Amino acid sequence: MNVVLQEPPLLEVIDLKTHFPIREGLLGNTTGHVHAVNGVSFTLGKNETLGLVGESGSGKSTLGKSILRLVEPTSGDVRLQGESIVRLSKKQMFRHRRQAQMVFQDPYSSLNPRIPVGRIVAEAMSVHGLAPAAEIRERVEELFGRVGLRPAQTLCYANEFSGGQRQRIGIARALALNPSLIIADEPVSALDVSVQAQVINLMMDLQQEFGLSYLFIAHDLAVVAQISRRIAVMYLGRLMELADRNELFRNAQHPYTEALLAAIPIANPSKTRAPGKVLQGDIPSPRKLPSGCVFHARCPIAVERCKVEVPEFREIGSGHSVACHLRG
Amino acid sequence: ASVARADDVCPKYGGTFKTVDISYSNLDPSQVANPQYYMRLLYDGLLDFDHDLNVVPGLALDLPTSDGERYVFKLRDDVKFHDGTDFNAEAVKFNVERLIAGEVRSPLTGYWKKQLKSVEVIDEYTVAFVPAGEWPTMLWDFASSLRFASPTAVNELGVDHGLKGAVGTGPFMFKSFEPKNLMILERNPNYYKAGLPCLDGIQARVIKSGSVRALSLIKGDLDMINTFPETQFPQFQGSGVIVDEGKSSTLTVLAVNTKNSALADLRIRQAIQHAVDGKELIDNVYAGMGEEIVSIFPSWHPAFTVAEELSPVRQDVEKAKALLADAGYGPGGKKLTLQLLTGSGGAHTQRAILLQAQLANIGIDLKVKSVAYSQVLTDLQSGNYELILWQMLGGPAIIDYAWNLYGSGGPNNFTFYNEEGGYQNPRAEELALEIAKSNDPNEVRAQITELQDTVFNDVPLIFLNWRNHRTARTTSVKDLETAKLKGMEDLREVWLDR
Amino acid sequence: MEMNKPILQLQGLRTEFKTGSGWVTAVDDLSYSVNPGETLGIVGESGCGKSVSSLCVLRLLPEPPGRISGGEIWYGGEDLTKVAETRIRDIRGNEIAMVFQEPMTTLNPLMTIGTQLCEPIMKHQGLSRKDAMQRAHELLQLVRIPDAKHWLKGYPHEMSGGMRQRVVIAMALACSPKVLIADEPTTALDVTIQAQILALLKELQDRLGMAVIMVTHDLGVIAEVADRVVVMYAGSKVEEATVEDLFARPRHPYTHGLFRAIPDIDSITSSEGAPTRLEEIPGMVPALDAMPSGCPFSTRCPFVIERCLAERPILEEKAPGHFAACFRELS
Amino acid sequence: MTISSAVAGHGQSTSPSLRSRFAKNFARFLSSPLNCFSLGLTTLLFLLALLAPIIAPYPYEQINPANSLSPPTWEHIMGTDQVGRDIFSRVLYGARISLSMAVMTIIVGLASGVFVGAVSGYLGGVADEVIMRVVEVFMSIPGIILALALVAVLGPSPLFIVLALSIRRITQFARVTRGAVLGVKALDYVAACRVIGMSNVRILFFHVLPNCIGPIIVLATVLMGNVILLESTLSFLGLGIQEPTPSWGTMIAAGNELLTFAPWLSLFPGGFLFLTMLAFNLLGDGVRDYLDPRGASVI
Amino acid sequence: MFFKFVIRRVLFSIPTIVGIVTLAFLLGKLIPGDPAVAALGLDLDGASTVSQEELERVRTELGLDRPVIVQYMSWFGDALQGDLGRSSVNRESVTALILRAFPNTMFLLLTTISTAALIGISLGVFSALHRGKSADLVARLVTIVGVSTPPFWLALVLILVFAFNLNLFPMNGSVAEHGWTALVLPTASIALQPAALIARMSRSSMLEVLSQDMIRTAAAKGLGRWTIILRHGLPNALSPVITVIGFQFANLMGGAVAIEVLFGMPGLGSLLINAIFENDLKVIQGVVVIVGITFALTNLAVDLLYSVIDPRIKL
Ligand SMILES: Nc1ncnc2c1ncn2[C@@H]1O[C@H](COP(=O)(O)OP(=O)(O)OP(=O)(O)O)[C@@H](O)[C@H]1O
Ligand SMILES: Nc1ncnc2c1ncn2[C@@H]1O[C@H](COP(=O)(O)OP(=O)(O)OP(=O)(O)O)[C@@H](O)[C@H]1O
Ligand SMILES: [Mg+2]
Ligand SMILES: [Mg+2]
Repeated sequence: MNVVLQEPPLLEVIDLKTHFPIREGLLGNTTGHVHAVNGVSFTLGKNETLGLVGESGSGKSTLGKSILRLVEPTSGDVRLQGESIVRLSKKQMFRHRRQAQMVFQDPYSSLNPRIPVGRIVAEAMSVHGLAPAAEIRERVEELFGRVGLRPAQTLCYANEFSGGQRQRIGIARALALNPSLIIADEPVSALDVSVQAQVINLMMDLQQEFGLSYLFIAHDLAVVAQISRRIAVMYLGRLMELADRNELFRNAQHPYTEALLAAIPIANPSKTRAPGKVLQGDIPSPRKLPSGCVFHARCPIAVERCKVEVPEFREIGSGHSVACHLRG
Repeated sequence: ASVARADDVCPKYGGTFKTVDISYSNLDPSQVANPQYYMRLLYDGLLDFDHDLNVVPGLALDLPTSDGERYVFKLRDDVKFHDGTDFNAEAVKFNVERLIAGEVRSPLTGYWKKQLKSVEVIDEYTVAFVPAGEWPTMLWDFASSLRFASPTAVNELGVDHGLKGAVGTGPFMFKSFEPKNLMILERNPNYYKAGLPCLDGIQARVIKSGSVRALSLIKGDLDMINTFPETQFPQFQGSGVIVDEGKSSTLTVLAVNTKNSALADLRIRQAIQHAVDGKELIDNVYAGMGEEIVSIFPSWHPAFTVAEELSPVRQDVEKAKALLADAGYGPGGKKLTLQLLTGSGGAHTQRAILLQAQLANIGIDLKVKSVAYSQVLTDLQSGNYELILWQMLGGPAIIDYAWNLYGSGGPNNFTFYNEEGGYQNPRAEELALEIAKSNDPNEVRAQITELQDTVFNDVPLIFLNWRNHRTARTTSVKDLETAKLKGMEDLREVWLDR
Repeated sequence: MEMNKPILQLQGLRTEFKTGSGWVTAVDDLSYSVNPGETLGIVGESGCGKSVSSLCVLRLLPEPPGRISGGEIWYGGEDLTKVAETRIRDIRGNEIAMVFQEPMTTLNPLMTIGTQLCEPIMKHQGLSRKDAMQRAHELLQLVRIPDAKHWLKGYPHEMSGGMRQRVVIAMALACSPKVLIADEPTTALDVTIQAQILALLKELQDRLGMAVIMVTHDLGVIAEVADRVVVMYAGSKVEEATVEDLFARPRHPYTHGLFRAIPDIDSITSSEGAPTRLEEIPGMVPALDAMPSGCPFSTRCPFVIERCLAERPILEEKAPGHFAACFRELS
Repeated sequence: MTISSAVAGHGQSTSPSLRSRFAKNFARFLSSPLNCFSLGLTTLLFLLALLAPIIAPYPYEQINPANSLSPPTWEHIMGTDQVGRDIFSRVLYGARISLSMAVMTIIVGLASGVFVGAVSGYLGGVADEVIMRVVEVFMSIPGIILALALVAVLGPSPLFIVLALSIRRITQFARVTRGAVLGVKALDYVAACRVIGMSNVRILFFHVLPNCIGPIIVLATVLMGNVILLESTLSFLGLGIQEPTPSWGTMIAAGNELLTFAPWLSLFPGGFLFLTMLAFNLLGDGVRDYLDPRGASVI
Repeated sequence: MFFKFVIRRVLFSIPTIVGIVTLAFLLGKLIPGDPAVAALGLDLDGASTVSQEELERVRTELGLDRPVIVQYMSWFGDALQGDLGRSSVNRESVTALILRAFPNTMFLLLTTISTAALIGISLGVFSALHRGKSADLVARLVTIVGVSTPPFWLALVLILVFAFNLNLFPMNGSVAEHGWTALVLPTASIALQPAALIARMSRSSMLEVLSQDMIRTAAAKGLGRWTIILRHGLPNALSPVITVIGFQFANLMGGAVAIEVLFGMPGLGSLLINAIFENDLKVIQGVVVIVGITFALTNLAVDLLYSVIDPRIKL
C-alpha cells in the first residue's frame, strides 16, 4: 500500500514465528521443533474482520495465541496500534491486555465451572480496575443483557448453560474489557447450526455497536465468509493466500485455496462437485516440514521448483496476496 | 532337685529339641555379653557351674590352684574341638588374648583387660593366669564368660566366626545359623562327657509374637520356651504344658539418678520407695511369679539374709506423703513431675502403668517414656535420665549384688550412689568393699545386714521386687531343670520322651 | 435407483434412557425404511437421537441405561429387536455394518490394523487367518490406503484421522454388508478429508450396491450423498422427503429454519459490502426431560399457533413422497 | 425478540445460590444408601472420638489391678486389660488418637502436597523436574519403611509420628495435584484468565486449584483409611503412640500375647480399626464414584 | 529400539536411586542413641561393664568420628560397590544380611501380588460386567471389606483359626523349612488389600473401556461377548491396573513388615524391625536403600511392561 497511514493499523503481525521445542532424551534436550506458526504477516484494521481458515493443525490457534502472547512467539513482531508487544515485560503487557481479547472454541472448557458466570465476567473488570466495585455488578448485568442473557443468570454456574449460552458468556467476558480487537478461535465450531447462527449474528451486532475488530478463526469456509470481509488461508504454519472475501471465492489463486473451496459440500442437491478436485493425502506433520513450498506434496500443479524453493507471500493485486511460484 | 542319674547315660537318645530365643545375633563366645545357654551348648569354659550355681571344673581338671601370683589350671587332655583340633593351653591363651585384644567387639573386653595381666602357657595342658589385682569374682567370671573357640576355625573364618560357623568343644555343634531367625545345632558325638548329650540336635528360632510362641508350644511345635509374659500363664493351664519357675532370678528396680536435684533429696527417694507396692506388680504383672524385697540378695543366694527392718521398703502412702510434703512437694507445695524411661511392650509397659498410678497416689506425676531397650542402656550409662525401670540379672557372686551396685565405680552402679556428684554414704562404700573382699557369706553376715539396712534407708535404687524366671515346656521334655538364673538351663542331660 | 422392497425398516422405534429424573425418551416413534442401493440421510441437531436410533438397529444401545421400549426393526423377515443374541451377532458386521463418528477412538489401539480387519472376516466368512489377511490387504487397497501391505502390521496411532476412518470403512465393508450405517463418518475430519471420504463412500456404494444410512448434522453432506432424507428433531422425525424435494421446498418450520441458518456461500459472495445477518432459529432444543407437551418444536417455532402447544402433530404426507409433522402449511 | 426467547429456554431451572447447589449435590451423594451408611458411620466414629470424655465410662488410664483381664461384662462392656483398664474407654480414646493423628497427617500432607504439586505443575520447567524427582525418591520407598525409619530417627512422639506419616502423603498429594493441575492448566478458561491479565498466583489458587479438588478429595478420603492403618501398624510394631495413651495398634499388639486366653483384648480394637477403615474406604469409594462416574457399556 | 528404550528408562532411574541412597544416609545420621553401645551387643537384660575407651574404640572403628561429608562420600562409594557396611550388632556384612532376607520378602511379595492380581482382575471384570446388579454390589462389598481389614489383625485371626485350631498350616517359619505352606497364611493376610484395590481399579478401568467407541466397533463387527471382553476390553483396561499392581507391590511392604514379624519370616521387614530396636544403623540404611531401589526398579519394570503391551508408548 502506498498510502501513508496517519494512524497505524490496529493489529500488525510481521513475520511471526512460533516454534515449540520437541523435548526428548534423558536431559530433555531439544531434538527438533514443531513449526506451528512459521512466518505469518498480515494487518488488521479497525472495525474489520479477518477470517482465518485452514485444516486442523495448520497453526490457526497457535497464531491467535501468539498474538496475545498466550504462547510466546519465537520471532517476528506483533504490533497493537503501532506498539510492538512481543518484547514487553509481563507488567507492561498488562496494560495492553485490555485492547485485545479472545473467545475460545470449546464452550465447555473455556468457563471455570466453579465460579458463577457473573463473577467470571466481573473478574475481568476488577483485575483491570475498570469500574468501582459497586458498579461492577451493574456493568456485568448490562453486559449480560447485551449478549442475550438475563441479568439474573449472572449467579448461575457454567454447567447450567447450553453451549450457545456459554459462548455468549465467553463473549461477554471478552467485551468486559472494552477491547478493540477480539480473536475468536473457532467460536462456533462446537455449536449446532441453529445456535451457530445466533452467535454469529450476535458477534456481527456487537462489532457494529462497539467498533470491534475480529480475527475470526474457523475451519468452515462458509462461516468465515459470512462474517469476514477479508479471508486468510493458512497451511502448515504459513499463509497461502489472503484476499477480500469475494475475490477469494471468485478468483482463488493458490491451488490449496482452490482445493478447499472445492471440498466444501454444497447444500444444494442439484449442484454436484466438480470431479477430480478432491485433494489427496493428509496434511504433513509440522514436526517435519516438507522442503520448499509446504504444500507441494499434495499440490496438483507442483513442479520441481516447489520442492526446493519456499514461495514468497506476495501481493498480486490490491489486497490479494498469495504464496505460490506458479500463480498470480 | 538335681538330675538323679548315676552316670552319663540317657534314658533315651535322639530327637531335636525345639525352642525359642529372642536375641542372639552372634555365636562367637567372645562377643556375647551374658552367660546364656547357647554358649554352653557350643562351648565349654575352664570352669562350669552346676544347677545350684556352684562353680565346678569344666575343661579344667580341677579348680585353679594359686601360688599367690597366678592361678594355674590343669586342663583335660581328652578334649577336641568340633573341627577335630586339640583343645590345649595354646587354645586357651589364644581365646583369652583375642578377647583382651578387642579383636572381637565384646563388652567384656574392657573388664578382662582390667582384671588380667597375662596368660601363660606352662605346658600343653597347663595354663596360668596372672591377675592384675584382687579378683574376688574370678571363679564365677571364668565359669560364666570365658569360653573357647577353635583357634584354627577362628583364624579361618575371621569376623564370620560366630556367623557362618562356630567351633567349640561343647555338647552341640554348629549346623546353621541365621541371626535373629534360626539356629540349628547338632549333637557332638565326641563330647568329652561321654554319653552326653541326649538330644540329636537343637533348633532355636526367633518368634517375636508372644501369642504365636505360646500357641506353638501348646500345639507342640516347640518343646520349650524360656521367656514369655507371665500373663500367658493361665493360657497354659489345661493345655498339657508344664510351667516352671526359677525364683528370684531378676532384681527389678527403678534406677535413680541421684545427681538429679530432686532425686538427690533423700526424702523424695524415700517417699517414692514408700509409694511403690512391689507386691502389686508381682500379683498383676508377674501373675504372682515373683518375690518381695526382703534382702538385697535373691532368696536362693547363700548370702541371702532377711533384713531386720523391712518397713523402709514397704508401701506406706501416708509416710510417703509426709516425706514429700517435708521436702516441699505435694499439696500446698510444688508438683513433682518425674520422667520414667522404660523398654516398650508387655511387662515393661504394664509395670510402668502401675507405677504411674502408685506414684500418682502421693501426687507425683510420673511421665513414662518407652524407648527401645538399647536406648534405655545408652541413657542409663550416660546418666541422661531421672528414673529408669531396670531389671538386673545377677550372678552367684556376692559382689554382683553388693559392690557392683552400691560401690563407687561398681560396674552396675548407674545411680551415682557413692559417686561424685551423687548421693554419698561412706559407710555403705566401706561395707560393700568388705563384703566384696570376702567370698564366704557367713564371714561377712554382719556387714551384709548393715549394708542392707543402709541401702534400704538411702534408697539409691527404688526396690520393686524380684521377678522369677520362667520356663514352659511340653510334657515330653524330661530332665529339664529351670535354672536359677534366666537362660542358664543346662540342656546336656535333657532328653525327649516321644 | 430401483425402489423395490425396503431392506431395512424401522417402525415406531422408541428408546428411553434412565436418568436421575426417571426414564426419558430419546427416540420417539421413529419410522423409516431404506431400500437396497439407496442412501438415506438422517439429519438433525446434536442430541436429537440420530446415533441412538442407528445403534438400535444393531442392538448396540448400552443397556442399561438405555432400552428399546417399543417398535420394530424389520430386516428381511426378522424383527431385529427380538432375534436371538447369536443371530444379531451374525448380522452385525456381516449383513449390516456400521461406521462410527470418531476415527480416533473406534479402533483398538493395541491391535494391528490387519488383525482388526481380519476379525469380522474370520468370524463371518470362516476364513483362515492367512486368507483373512489377504482379504484385509485387498480391503485396504479398496479404501485407497497407500502401502497397504505395510499398514496391515501398523497400529492405529500411527495413522492420521482420515486414514483411520478409511480403515473403519474397510472394516465395515469387510463382509460386503447389505446395509451400511454411517454415523457422522466425516464430522471429525477436515473438509478436504471429508470430501475424500464422501467420494470414497459414494464410489464403494456404486460398486457394491449396498444401502447406506448416512447420519449427519451437515446439510451440505446430505445434499451431496443422500437420495432421501429424514429430518429429526428432539427424538422424532419431523420431515421426510427426497433430497431434491426437501431442499427445494422444506415443509417443516424446523427444516425451513435450518436451511436459513446456514451461511450460503453463493449468496454471500454475490453480494458486495457488509455481511448480512443470518436467520436464526431462536432458543434451543428442549431437554429430553423437559419436552413441551405439544409439538416439540413449538418453543422455537416462528409459525406457532395455539394448537401446536396442546397437541402433537403427526406425520402427514404434504406432497407425494414428502411427509412433515406440522399443522401449518408452509408456503 | 430473538434474544429474549433464546433466554427463555433455560433460565427457570437454574438455582443461583451456592448453598442450594451444595445441598443439591449433597442430596445426590446421599441418594446411594451405601454413601449414607459410610457417611453415617464416619460421623459416628468422629462423634465417639470427640465425645470420648463424656461417653467413656472410665478414664482411659485408670487401672484396676483387682479386676484385670476381665472378660466383657456389664461393667466393662469390652472387658479389661492386663492392668484392669477398661477396654471400651481405651477404644474410644484410641479412636480419638487414631482419627486425630490421621486427620493431622492428612492436613499436613494435603496442605504441603497440594502446594508443592500445584506450584510444580503450574510452573513446570526445572522446578517441576526437580520436585518430581524428589517425589519419585519418596514414592519408591514404601510408606511403612519410610515411617518406621523416620520414627526410629525422630522418636515415637505423636508430633513426629504425624510428621513421619505425612512425608509420603505430601508426595502423594503432590503427584495427584500436579496431574490435576496439568490437566486443568490446559483448559481454555485458564488461557482466558491470562488474556485478562490475571496474575499467575491468582490463576493458580483461585481458578486452577479449586477445579483440581475432586481427585484431591478422593485421595484424602482414601488416604484417611491408609494412614489410620499405617499408624496402627506402627503402634502394633511398638513404634507408634506410647502407653498409657491408647492406640488401637498397641492394644492389638498387647492382646496378641493372650490371643486365646483373652481375645477381647485385640478383638475390640481390631474391630474398631476395621470399622473405621471400612467407613473411610466406603466414603472414598462413594466420593470417587460421585465425582467421577463412569459410563455404561454395550455388552 | 526396545533396547534403547530400556537403557533410556534405566538411565532415568539413576537420579532416583542416587536420591534413595542419599536419603538413607541422612536417615542414618539422625538416628538417636549411641550406635557404638548397640554395637557392643548389649541385650535385653544385659547390664554390663563398658568402659569409655571401649566405646571410643568402637566409634572409631565405625567411622563415627569422621566429618559427615567424608562419611557420606565413603558410604556412597561403598554402596555403589554393593558394600553397605557391616552390622554394628553382629558384624555381619549388611549386604549378606540383606541378600539372605531379600528372597524371603520377594517371594512373599511376588506370591501375594500374583494372587492378588489374579483375584483382583477377575473380580473387577466380573463386577464390571454385572454393573449395577446385585452381583456387582456383592463383589464391591467384598472388595471394600478386603481393603478395610488390617493385615496384622487378620493374620492373628488366621493363625488362631487355620494354624492353631485347624492345624492346616504352619504357624511360624520360612519357606525354606515348611515349603509353600509357610506362605499360605502370610499371603492370605496381606493379599486381601491389594486384591481389593486391583479389583476396584479393574472394575472402573474395564467400565471405562467398555464404554469406549472401540468396544462398540468390536461389537458392531459381530464378535462374541467374550472375544470382545478378553481381546478388546481387558488388554485396554490393563494399563491403569498394571499401575495399581506396581504401586500395590510397593505398598505390600507395609503389611509385610508386620506379617514377617508375626510369622517369623526372616525377610527385610523382620530385619528392619530388629535393626531399629537395636539401633543398627547400617542395617536400617541398607534396608531403606534396597527396598527403595527395588521399588524404583519395579516402577521401571511397570514402564517397560507398558511399552510391551501398548504400542503407543514411544520407544
Ligand atoms: N504447546 C504445544 N506444544 C507443542 N506443539 C504444539 C503446541 N500447541 C500446538 N502445537 C502443535 O502445533 C500445530 C498447530 O496447532 P494449532 O492448535 O495451532 O492448530 P489449529 O490450526 O488451531 O488446529 P485445529 O483446527 O485442530 O484447532 C499442531 O501440530 C500442534 O500439534
Ligand atoms: N448413555 C446415555 N445415557 C443417557 N442418555 C443418553 C445416552 N446416550 C444418549 N443419550 C441421550 O439420547 C439423546 C440422543 O442422543 P444421540 O447420541 O442419538 O444424539 P445424536 O443425534 O447422535 O447427536 P450428535 O449429533 O451429538 O451425535 C440425547 O439427548 C442424549 O442425551
Ligand atoms: Mg485450533
Ligand atoms: Mg451422534
